[in-house]
Amino acid sequence: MAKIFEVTIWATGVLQDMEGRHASLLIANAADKAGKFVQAWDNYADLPDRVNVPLRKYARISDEEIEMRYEYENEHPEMVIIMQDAIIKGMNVLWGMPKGGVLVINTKRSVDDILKFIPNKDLLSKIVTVDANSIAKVADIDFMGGEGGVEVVGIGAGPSAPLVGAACKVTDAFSLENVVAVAANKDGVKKGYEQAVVTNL
Amino acid sequence: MAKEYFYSGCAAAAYGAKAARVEVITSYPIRPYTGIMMELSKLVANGDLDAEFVHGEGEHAQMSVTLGASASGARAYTGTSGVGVAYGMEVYSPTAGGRYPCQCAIADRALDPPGDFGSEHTDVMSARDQGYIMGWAESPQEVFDNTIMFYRIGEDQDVMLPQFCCQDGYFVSHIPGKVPVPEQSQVDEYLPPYNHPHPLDPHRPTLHGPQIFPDQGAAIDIQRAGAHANLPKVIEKCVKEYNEVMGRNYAPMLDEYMTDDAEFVFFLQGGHAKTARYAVNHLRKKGVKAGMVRPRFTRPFPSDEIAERCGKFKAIGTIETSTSYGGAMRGGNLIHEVRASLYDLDKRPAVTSMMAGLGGEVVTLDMFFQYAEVLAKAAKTGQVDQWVYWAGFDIAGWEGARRLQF
Amino acid sequence: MATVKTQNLEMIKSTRNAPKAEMYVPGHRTCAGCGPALAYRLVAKACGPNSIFLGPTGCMYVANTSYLCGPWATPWTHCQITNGGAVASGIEAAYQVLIRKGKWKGELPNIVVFAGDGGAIDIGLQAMSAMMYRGHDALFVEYDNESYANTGIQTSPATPYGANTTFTPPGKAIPEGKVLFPKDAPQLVIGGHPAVHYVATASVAYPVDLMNKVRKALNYQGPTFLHLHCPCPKGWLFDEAKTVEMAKLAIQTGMWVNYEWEKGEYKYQHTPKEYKGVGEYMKHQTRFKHLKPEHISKMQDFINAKLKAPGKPIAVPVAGPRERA
Amino acid sequence: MPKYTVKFKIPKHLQVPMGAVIPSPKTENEGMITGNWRIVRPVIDHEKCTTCLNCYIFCPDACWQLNEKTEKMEWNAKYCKGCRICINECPADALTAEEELNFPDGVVRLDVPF
Repeated sequence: MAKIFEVTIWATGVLQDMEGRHASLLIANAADKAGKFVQAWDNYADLPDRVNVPLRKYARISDEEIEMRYEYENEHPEMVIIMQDAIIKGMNVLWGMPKGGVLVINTKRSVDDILKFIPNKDLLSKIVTVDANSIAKVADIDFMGGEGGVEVVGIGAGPSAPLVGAACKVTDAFSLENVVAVAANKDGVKKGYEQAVVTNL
Repeated sequence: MAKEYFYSGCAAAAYGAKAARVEVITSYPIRPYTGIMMELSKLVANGDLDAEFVHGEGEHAQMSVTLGASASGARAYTGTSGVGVAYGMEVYSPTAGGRYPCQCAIADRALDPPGDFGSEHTDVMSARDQGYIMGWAESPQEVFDNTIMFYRIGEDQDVMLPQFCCQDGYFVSHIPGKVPVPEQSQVDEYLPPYNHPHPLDPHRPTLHGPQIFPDQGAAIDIQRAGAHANLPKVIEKCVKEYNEVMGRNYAPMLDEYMTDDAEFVFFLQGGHAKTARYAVNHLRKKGVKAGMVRPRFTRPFPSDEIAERCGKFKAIGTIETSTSYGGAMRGGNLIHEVRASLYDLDKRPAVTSMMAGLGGEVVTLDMFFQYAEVLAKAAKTGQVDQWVYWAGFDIAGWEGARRLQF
Repeated sequence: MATVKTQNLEMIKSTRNAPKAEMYVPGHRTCAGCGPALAYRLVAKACGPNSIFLGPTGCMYVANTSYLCGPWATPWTHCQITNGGAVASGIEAAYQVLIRKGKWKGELPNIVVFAGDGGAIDIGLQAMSAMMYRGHDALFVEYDNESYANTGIQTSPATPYGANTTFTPPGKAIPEGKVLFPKDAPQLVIGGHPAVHYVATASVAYPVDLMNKVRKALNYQGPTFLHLHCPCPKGWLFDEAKTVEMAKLAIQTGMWVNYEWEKGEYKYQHTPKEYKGVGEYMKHQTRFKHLKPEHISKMQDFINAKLKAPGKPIAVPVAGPRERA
Repeated sequence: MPKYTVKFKIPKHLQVPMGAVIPSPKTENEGMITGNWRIVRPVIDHEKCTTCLNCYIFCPDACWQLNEKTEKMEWNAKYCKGCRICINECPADALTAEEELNFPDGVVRLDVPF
């Protein structure tokens, strides 16, 4: 079976449900533009989401047809994206990650500050920090991005844009220009890419 | 010693429930099962039975009340018919999956449209796959005996499943028959008090039915499947003991009549088996080697016994008292499972679906004779011309096979 | 001959002498700042250990038991969203006979259905009403978060006029979102159930009052009904820190009135000297953000009419067939 | 002739008790530890605290309890979801919100959010 590049996104319940979903959709749509086989979905058991509960959203990219489509989780994410930094303290966000993975995190804190809370950081080859919230504000939370809904307002208007932009710096699974092409907040994607701080571990 | 009474199927069920010392009863009126609850309400009113009688606001509520009572450690009893069975549908799986061994008496009835109060098995056959134990009685006596036997089987710790104790509406439920009623002491000896291992009890608190992960779904389904896998053993034991204690002689699974040298058999459940027996007698007089096989249980379905004992026949006609629109063979429900049970045999009988007794129509001796012709031919040629026959409708020259009642 | 409760749970004077023991313990997947969870905790506190809780499907089932565990120190059972009242009837009937036969020793347990607005006055109405009619000794609590919240916030008969839900989104054709005015839950019970002698409304903003109403209800023999106002940060779209604040505002604006109905007598609690405008309440909640001034004043008229005689039925404007959402 | 499965082997992590019936918890439900949800945590200033018990009575998760010996409020870091109701309802301004990541510990780390 073809190699699958798995991305797991961690977001905060209700407050970031839509943004988290958009992050996975941005990645999938961008890779799709490059002709890859893709998949993007919410963790089913994490929904219905509750205020503050940690949520998982998933994306998959492959050069060949993805044969295992109907699964619940990404078992081996090579890239993990954190929408809200406090999650790294409470959750083993690198769960299932093979050695040499990448962590992209939305934070205004320093890399060392973040790494303090990741006991299994030896799995990581790179960590990317970016203060996405200061680049793109979260719009009023409403019901637009409801479970299984159509993203009528377009994807990637909020912090998901700069965050995925930052991720482009450390992977070739999806490219900056394609993310820009599919995101609502194109400027935000670029800013995220520019302001991202990459640290090799 | 056992006294003999002349009971309708409804009365037999009510007195069976009394003998089983049911503790919570819940009712809602719908013909033809209503008589069961009318009898029980009298027994409760007169203080002959110490039970709570809850007037449900519908079948959905009846099933819910029995679930709650059973979960709290009381032996619970209810019943219904026809569209009522359909209305209670939501609660069947929670009751069976929660492993609450309450009993629901069924006097079956055709589903609408249009309004029809006649007997037909389709109502509860539509609920057959929820995990309930389920079987039809042939006579008021068997209704009485099954009521007690089903509780014993369902409450067995290896089973813990609810039961549909079924009888044909009107035919069995309303036409009285002899019922030898055993001494209460005999019943008490056979049926110990109901004991739930972990009831809703503030002294030893438990949580019933929390959410599970989708991944755990199969594991919990396996429990229900496992309980059904245990059933044949338990049924064998419980029926045997019942026969000993009450001096009856029920076959555990398959009730056979004149099958030793039979070339073909009628395969049917419920009251029409009576008529089938007489039909077989007449056919035998004419030298036709006919027989009759009646499953005492529809769930668990006696597939083992069928494979074991029905392979020897040349042809089997499943007398369908239920419909399965668009189903395999386009007939009733029985043929699916009978054919499937026989599939692994090297030599398989010809099997065909024979519609009869739909909407409460009378299943006449004549109909059995007509079907016998088809089966005799099939027995000779080894094959059937049609998957399904509607006696009197799809073959010419069968006047009188189906007569209008009024 | 029915077994009856002999208990007389004493009234709670202040927060300080509320029972220490938590019957609804920490460890549940409800939202941070969940109003219904707060209500559940207070109700369970007031009930004490000799209680059996029933959880019709809804947030207080799903969020509390995800997965294969739950936060009740007492017995609890799930029931369908349709049949809380019926399963409670079965449990009560069982205890009647078990106690009578000496198979269970002790005081008749407090049997408490904790149903959402859907499980109480929408799909669960039939079972609830029948339990009330038959006079089972059980308490039916409607925790009202004004929507089907567990499935992602859909309109229910308790959803206020003008609310945005995922089934009543505001749009060009239907600018208000929800155009219908809600059912009056306590009236449904008071109006037609002779066996019921005590019905009360309470709010998480006044916990001692809430707990005492629970105990009063439990001390009554026969069925009783509590209608609890439980702000829902996820469904009403406000900052989860403001759950209690929202509940208070509801009372100050007349959007919610705390009262008791005891054998035909109404008693009111926490009535403000002067009511604030409903806008004061609605402006904090994004579910009302789309409303225009004329909608707010329509809501104000409705509230003004209600406040003339709180707890009594009033006529509401009927929506045209096209706009019934 | 095929036979029915009668015995099943169910892996430990998938085992569910009969009818999915489990014992009730006593003082806390460890199946759902929610302290790891927090973005901010309430920090108490015991000087300012008047033990009015608002935090105790208004907490949906029963995470504030009064220690009767010390007459001080005690906070339950294991389950507090950080909803900030207590902070909002504190009449004495004795409670403030501080970012969870300013503290090295106080959270049970989980593999799955359950």
